[in-house]
Amino acid sequence: MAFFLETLLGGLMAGMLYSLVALGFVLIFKASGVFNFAQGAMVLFAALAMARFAEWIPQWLGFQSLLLANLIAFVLAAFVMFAVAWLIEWLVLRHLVNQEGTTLLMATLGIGYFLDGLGQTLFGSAIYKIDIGMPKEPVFAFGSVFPGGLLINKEDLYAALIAAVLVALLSVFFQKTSTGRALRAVADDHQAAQSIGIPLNRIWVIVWCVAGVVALVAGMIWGSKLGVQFSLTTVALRALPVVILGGLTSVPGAIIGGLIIGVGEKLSEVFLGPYVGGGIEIWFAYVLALVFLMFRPQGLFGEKIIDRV
Amino acid sequence: MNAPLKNIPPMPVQAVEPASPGHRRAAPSGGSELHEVKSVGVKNIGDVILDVHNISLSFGGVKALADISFNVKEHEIRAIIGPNGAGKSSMLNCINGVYQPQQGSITFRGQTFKHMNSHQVAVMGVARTFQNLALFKGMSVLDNIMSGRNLKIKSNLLLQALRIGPAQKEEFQHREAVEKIIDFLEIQAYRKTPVGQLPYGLQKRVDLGRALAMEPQVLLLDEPMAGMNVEEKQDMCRFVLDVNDEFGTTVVLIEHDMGVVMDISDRVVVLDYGKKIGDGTPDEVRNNPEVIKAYLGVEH
Amino acid sequence: MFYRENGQFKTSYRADSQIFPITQDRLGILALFVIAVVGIPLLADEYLLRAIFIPFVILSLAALGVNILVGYCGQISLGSGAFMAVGAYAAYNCYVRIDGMPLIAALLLGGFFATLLGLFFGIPSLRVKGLYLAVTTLAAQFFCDWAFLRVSWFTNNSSSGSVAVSDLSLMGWPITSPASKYLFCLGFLIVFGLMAKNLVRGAVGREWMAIRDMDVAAAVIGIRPMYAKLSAFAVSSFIVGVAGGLWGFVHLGSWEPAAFSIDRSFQLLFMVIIGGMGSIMGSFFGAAFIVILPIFLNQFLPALGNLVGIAISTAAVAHAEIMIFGALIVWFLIVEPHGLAKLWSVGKQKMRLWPFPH
Amino acid sequence: KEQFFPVLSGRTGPVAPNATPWANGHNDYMKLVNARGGINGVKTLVEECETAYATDRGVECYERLKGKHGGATVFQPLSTGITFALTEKVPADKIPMITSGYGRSDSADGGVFKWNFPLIGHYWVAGDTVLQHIGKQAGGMDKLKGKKIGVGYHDSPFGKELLPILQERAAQYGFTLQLLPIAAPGVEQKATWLQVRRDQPDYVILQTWGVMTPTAIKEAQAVGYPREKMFGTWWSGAEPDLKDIGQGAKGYSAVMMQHGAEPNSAVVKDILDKVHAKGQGTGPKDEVGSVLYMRGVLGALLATEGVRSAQERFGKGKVMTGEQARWGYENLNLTQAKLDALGFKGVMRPVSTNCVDHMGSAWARVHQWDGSKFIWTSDWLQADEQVIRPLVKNSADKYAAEKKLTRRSAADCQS
Amino acid sequence: MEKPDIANDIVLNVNGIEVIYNHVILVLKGVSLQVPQGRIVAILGGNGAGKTTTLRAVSNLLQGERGNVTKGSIELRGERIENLSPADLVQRGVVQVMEGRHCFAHLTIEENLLTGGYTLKSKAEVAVNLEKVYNYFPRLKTRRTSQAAYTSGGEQQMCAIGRALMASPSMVLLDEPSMGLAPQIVEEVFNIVKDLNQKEKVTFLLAEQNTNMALKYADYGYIMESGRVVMDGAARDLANNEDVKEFYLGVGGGERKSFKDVKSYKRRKRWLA
Ligand SMILES: Nc1ncnc2c1ncn2[C@@H]1O[C@H](COP(=O)(O)OP(=O)(O)OP(=O)(O)O)[C@@H](O)[C@H]1O
Ligand SMILES: Nc1ncnc2c1ncn2[C@@H]1O[C@H](COP(=O)(O)OP(=O)(O)OP(=O)(O)O)[C@@H](O)[C@H]1O
Ligand SMILES: CC(C)C[C@H](N)C(=O)O
Ligand SMILES: [Mg+2]
Ligand SMILES: [Mg+2]
Repeated sequence: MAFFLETLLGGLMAGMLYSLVALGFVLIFKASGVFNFAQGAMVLFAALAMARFAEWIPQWLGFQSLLLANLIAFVLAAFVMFAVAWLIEWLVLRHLVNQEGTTLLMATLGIGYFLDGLGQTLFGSAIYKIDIGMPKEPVFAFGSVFPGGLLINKEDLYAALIAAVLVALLSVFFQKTSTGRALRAVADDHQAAQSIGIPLNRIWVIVWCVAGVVALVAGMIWGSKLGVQFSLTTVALRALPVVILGGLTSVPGAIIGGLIIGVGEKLSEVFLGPYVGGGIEIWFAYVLALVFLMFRPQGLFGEKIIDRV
Repeated sequence: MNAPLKNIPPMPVQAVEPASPGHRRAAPSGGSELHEVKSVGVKNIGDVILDVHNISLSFGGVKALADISFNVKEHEIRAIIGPNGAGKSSMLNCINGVYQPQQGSITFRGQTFKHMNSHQVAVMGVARTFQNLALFKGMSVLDNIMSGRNLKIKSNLLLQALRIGPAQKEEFQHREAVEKIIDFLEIQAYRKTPVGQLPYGLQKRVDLGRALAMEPQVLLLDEPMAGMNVEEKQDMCRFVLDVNDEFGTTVVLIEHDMGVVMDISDRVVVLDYGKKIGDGTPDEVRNNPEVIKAYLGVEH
Repeated sequence: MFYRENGQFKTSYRADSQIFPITQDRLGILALFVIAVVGIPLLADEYLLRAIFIPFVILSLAALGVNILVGYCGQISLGSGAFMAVGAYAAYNCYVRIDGMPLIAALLLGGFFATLLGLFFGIPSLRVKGLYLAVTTLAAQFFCDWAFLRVSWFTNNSSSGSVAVSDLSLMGWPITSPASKYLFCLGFLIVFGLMAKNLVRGAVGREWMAIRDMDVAAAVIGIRPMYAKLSAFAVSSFIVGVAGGLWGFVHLGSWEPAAFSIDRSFQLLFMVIIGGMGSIMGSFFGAAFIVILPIFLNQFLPALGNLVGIAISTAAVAHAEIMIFGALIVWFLIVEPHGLAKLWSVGKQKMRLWPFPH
Repeated sequence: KEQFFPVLSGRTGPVAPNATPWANGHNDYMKLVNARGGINGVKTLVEECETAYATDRGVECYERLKGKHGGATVFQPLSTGITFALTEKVPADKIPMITSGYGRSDSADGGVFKWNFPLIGHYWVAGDTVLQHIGKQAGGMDKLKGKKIGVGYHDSPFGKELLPILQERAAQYGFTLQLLPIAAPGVEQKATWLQVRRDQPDYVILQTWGVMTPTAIKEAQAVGYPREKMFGTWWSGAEPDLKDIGQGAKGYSAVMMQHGAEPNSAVVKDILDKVHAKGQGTGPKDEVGSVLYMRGVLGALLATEGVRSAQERFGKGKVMTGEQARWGYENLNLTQAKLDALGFKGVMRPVSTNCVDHMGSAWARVHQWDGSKFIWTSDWLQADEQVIRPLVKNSADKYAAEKKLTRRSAADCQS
Repeated sequence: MEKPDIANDIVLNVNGIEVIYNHVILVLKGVSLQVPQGRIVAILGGNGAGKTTTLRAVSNLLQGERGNVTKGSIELRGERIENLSPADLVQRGVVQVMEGRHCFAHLTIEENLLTGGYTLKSKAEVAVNLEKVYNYFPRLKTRRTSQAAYTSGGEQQMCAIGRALMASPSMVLLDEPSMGLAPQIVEEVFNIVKDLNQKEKVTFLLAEQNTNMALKYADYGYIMESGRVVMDGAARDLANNEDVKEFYLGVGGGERKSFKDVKSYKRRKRWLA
């Protein structure tokens, strides 16, 4: 029983971490109808920037405080991400107004490659660490109820909390502001949005900036867990079923999807895996998403796919 | 592909004998020297080919169609008019099997259906154009129209891949038929242009061409003349009338241009927010006070 | 001035529906054909054949298959790698388990099994669309990755999970030299290329494209979405499966599941999009772009570095390579969002007008 | 007159942190050889090609480099996957391949694998020695009976290559194995470690590479699995894997292919003097002497010494062809004296190969992370010939049967 | 209305523009037109004449179609605007109603309209405008909570027009506003145009196929034919022109011909080449 709960908890927290990455996808999709394949690269890029700045800044300025270094590094990295967002809009997106989804998708892919290369050129390709003081050792709670206690990973818990806060903020942003509505309009029809005076360029910069910050937070947390290295980009693939399950356009969907996928894959791996040789969690996540899609082709909270003549 | 319903008697498309005298109309006066009018004389309206019975359709709270019944007779031009949002397009969608009405039935050539299945409807010889252009954007004009003939293609995948013998012959036969339609619609110059690049009016024409390529017995047209000027509307009317005359195709026409409707249709149904408020000859409808109130406004 | 169809009138539909209706194009293609079949095997050295032409030919074939599904039928697939894998492993099992199995038969059987898998994973496409469908195909991808790693029967119980074939021959003619391997693959490419072209310009192709562009309208003119989609999945996965077999048998010789990983799927999708969705020619352009460009950059950048007197480390080259690669993708998309094939045809159109600007 | 040593490097991608020091060490030693006057006067030449640890790119690199600069002397693919692919290709091209510490274990059988040289160790050696070490911890191999050992492995030919020896030993000593495959690149291992937490295996062996290793240790930490009970094989226990975890990895051990981090060895001093001091170092200075760097150095040592031994037969001071170099690798005889002279005193043990034995030495040692650096925690361990040899032979025979090869004749051994 | 002669009376001055799509398809071959302040100017012409392209050139929506203005100039109140973004133009009060509706499919009708007021600073103004639009098109009010994709063609058209009016524009480019609308709504739309024009001095440039209506309400008209302006003049004059009557109004020879009686031989009149 205790173990089942542990697995469940582990799944929930892993799910929250996926949500954090999934959120980046959702944001950009919502705002421009583009599936952003560069999300993984952005996470890596942001994390690299943060890790290296945190390492360099004390050297440049000659102080010791870890907190201060992290803070400055975070802010600097955020500015770097803003610059990236601005450049992407300026060099790429504005030239691709009104193009089909696949074209834009491919463009984000090109951007992804570019960022992968640039990030590693600027910041190096070894493993770097982000030390934001996350506790690494587990705690064992409810020792009185379960023999040996219930293992809770504090680091994951904090990460999950951060993810939850971020999602709540973004949900409000989308639901309550007129910019949120404008974003949805842009996603539906670039040209029509332009024709009524929505400044596509500005909107895109804003969204990519927000996505950049989300990537930074995701990168920071994942980086603190895993170390910052090229493989960080692959978390994007783990987040994909989450996005799809939750619905490409739904911020809360990213969370719910994350929880379902996280729990589903951990439970399957732990309880089913041993019978079939293990290593099933990846495809299980995708199959799980697929099963949901068969019932709701637009994901749990996605906007209905419009099909009308 | 060729699975027509067995119990439907094959209908010769051309020579339709007047089963009931129906009402007769004078043919266009004075055929010109350049255009041969084939069916000079009397237009023969046949039996009921399509009977829509007590159809109701609603979306959530919106009642798009409430208990609508009307029929279409063979060889006639049947117009459906009504204000915006009256449910005209929805009616066609029901006939086409795109929407499934919650109530009622549709009888087509003696067969009654609770709801239709798009593929079956097509097999039975009903073609359709769309109000919001539903062309295949990435394909050329030629391919769009050719796709209308796909139902008639018999050769299997492998034969098509090898493009030998019958497959090739078939392809060329259909191409010939399609070229006739292209000539007929006067879009020769655009044969290989992707339809997405055509101006709106021509796209409407291609849409018609695709429907014609099916050699339908019933042609459903949803605002075929929207976005055209008078001259182009005249052309379009000519196409519709020619099809109707030459091939005996039954036409169901939705149109907001009263001039067109009154001039070329045989009978008119009027819908108003899901309800039928009028049905009859153009003259009857035109003078129906309810119709005037709901739709026509001032006398046209 | 020279590239004009002026004066070339088509008097029959047969003539008009040739693949290359313009004489200059036909001559060009003929020349290309001669170069590909005679010139390259004679002139190219071993490296070019093994590292560039053979992969190029095989991946073109795979991209062709993917293009049928993605470009023509509009069903986004990120699982092409899985279909290649099934093709390769099925062919392998047929080849090693059945004595005297001819090479071509084994490869085609590989394609056949890929088709079965394709049909199976195509079923969700009847309900799930667009990017959501991509997830279905990813499920296929990860499942196959896992299955070929974990089910040792597929790898003939090889302990490492890596399998190998060697001493290929076609009716007694050994396929071991790079040139013969190249020609063998080229043969497949030409045959399947022509067949695919015939399909896409025929009735089935129109069905696929109709479903892609507007499925409701397609249904109304009598096209059955199920038949169209599944046939696209079938044809596509067959071709991709055969390409997978060739990749394993001819190009790699020995392989592990990682040879057909998600990266391969992405690579194939990029080829299709960069080359041009819905264009047979585009598959070739795309494959060329994706196969050759990185290798070219990889060799060219250090040379460039030498020229200006800086030694560039391989890491820097690798990073510069992906940066340039990414930038080029974006650049091409900006110049022509519909891919290299479209760029090519716009170029031709310009040439037709030349020397007048419009 | 230059002897060309191609380098398949992995300076990008998921394994970059680990593969980079290897290449740096390799290249630095090659420079040192040149600084010392070359191989009997023949200078070495290296050219790198980036594989990013991807098999197809590795194959492309092989094709690209094999004919360059007068022909490649020997390939070191630095990836088991690439090794498998190249094993099919090298016989035709007549280029030997050194897979020191990885690759196919059965290729130690020179009778079947004429061109493969898993010098000084393959994974079965690693597996056997790590078990011996665990046995010692348990107080004797017989104490392993009834115990459960988890194996976290890279889900690829590389990872699986370790399993046969463990299975063999498990049958012999009566312990059970819990297989824990980890999909590359291995950044998501939560479920794996939850399983470990539930089943609490007595020991866990890691056969991981790149970021997979630190992730495994961090996840172990997160579920509170004692690092003292975790043992890596030799690609899973180097500084880049552990330095960021620091104290969290304290107690983790890894079996080393003879050497460990050797900052004090003579050869390292020599490299610092003759290469780095001249500003010709390939990588950063502080990495010189680290574990993976040293493995690169060893790779280069073996590659050059094979050529030297070939020159004994085919002519001193001449550039050797691949085929000639192969003879050199097959008749390697690096005695302790020779090693000491080259500066490898204390770093490695003598190696001698012959026609049937392409490995030449099967020794290993275990080091443990103390929170900031490695310390030796075992004596020299030798893999058990009695177990390994039949395994190798069976597997090689099976390969030969599949490929319809015949074993090399005695005459062939002379050529 | 006479041809305007006072330069600063002219809001929009299109001067000899050429437009090329995709770098190869030359569509506009030197189009010039002027729109005076507070007037309604109509562009007439057959399918493919280039009306939509002209409007897109003005509102700068060409980029998304991969089109380019390669020659000539476009001035708004004396300021060159070829390089402004569409959003800048909306800021300057120029809003286009696009051909083919282009409602935001996933947004409800009301959200569509509200988005139309994106550029407005004051919430109150948005509310006022929304009320105004609902007054103009009561049908929209009843469908306000439907997603735009699920409304009828005509409803979408109303939505598109209403959305443009939400921005309190000073100049509206209308591309086929009457398309797909029921006759009395067409009348209604033109009345709205007239109304806004007279009461709020909004300038209109409209491309319309419904020549009859267009000339009835417009002050001035341009007739386009394959990328060129072939005739222009005061609306009244155009309406009385024999050619226009025959080819655009269908009343050649004095009286209206039944659509049924028109023969289909090539009657098309071409002014130029
Ligand atoms: N995006 C595009 N790419 C290429 N050609 C185009 C594009 N849009 C329009 N064209 C071409 O430009 C010409 C003029 O088109 P335009 O849409 O401006 O005509 P229009 O006068 O508005 O016609 P309609 O009354 O049918 O709407 C047509 O020949 C059309 O084929
Ligand atoms: N799929 C749907 N979901 C929800 N409501 C719908 C749907 N289809 C149609 N409606 C509603 O049903 C009503 C009838 O629509 P329909 O398209 O049939 O009108 P119409 O008579 O064709 O109008 P128009 O002349 O404007 O084209 C409209 O109010 C429309 O909003
Ligand atoms: C350095 C590498 C040779 C180790 C790697 N994990 C492999 O065996 O494939
Ligand atoms: Mg309608
Ligand atoms: Mg237009």
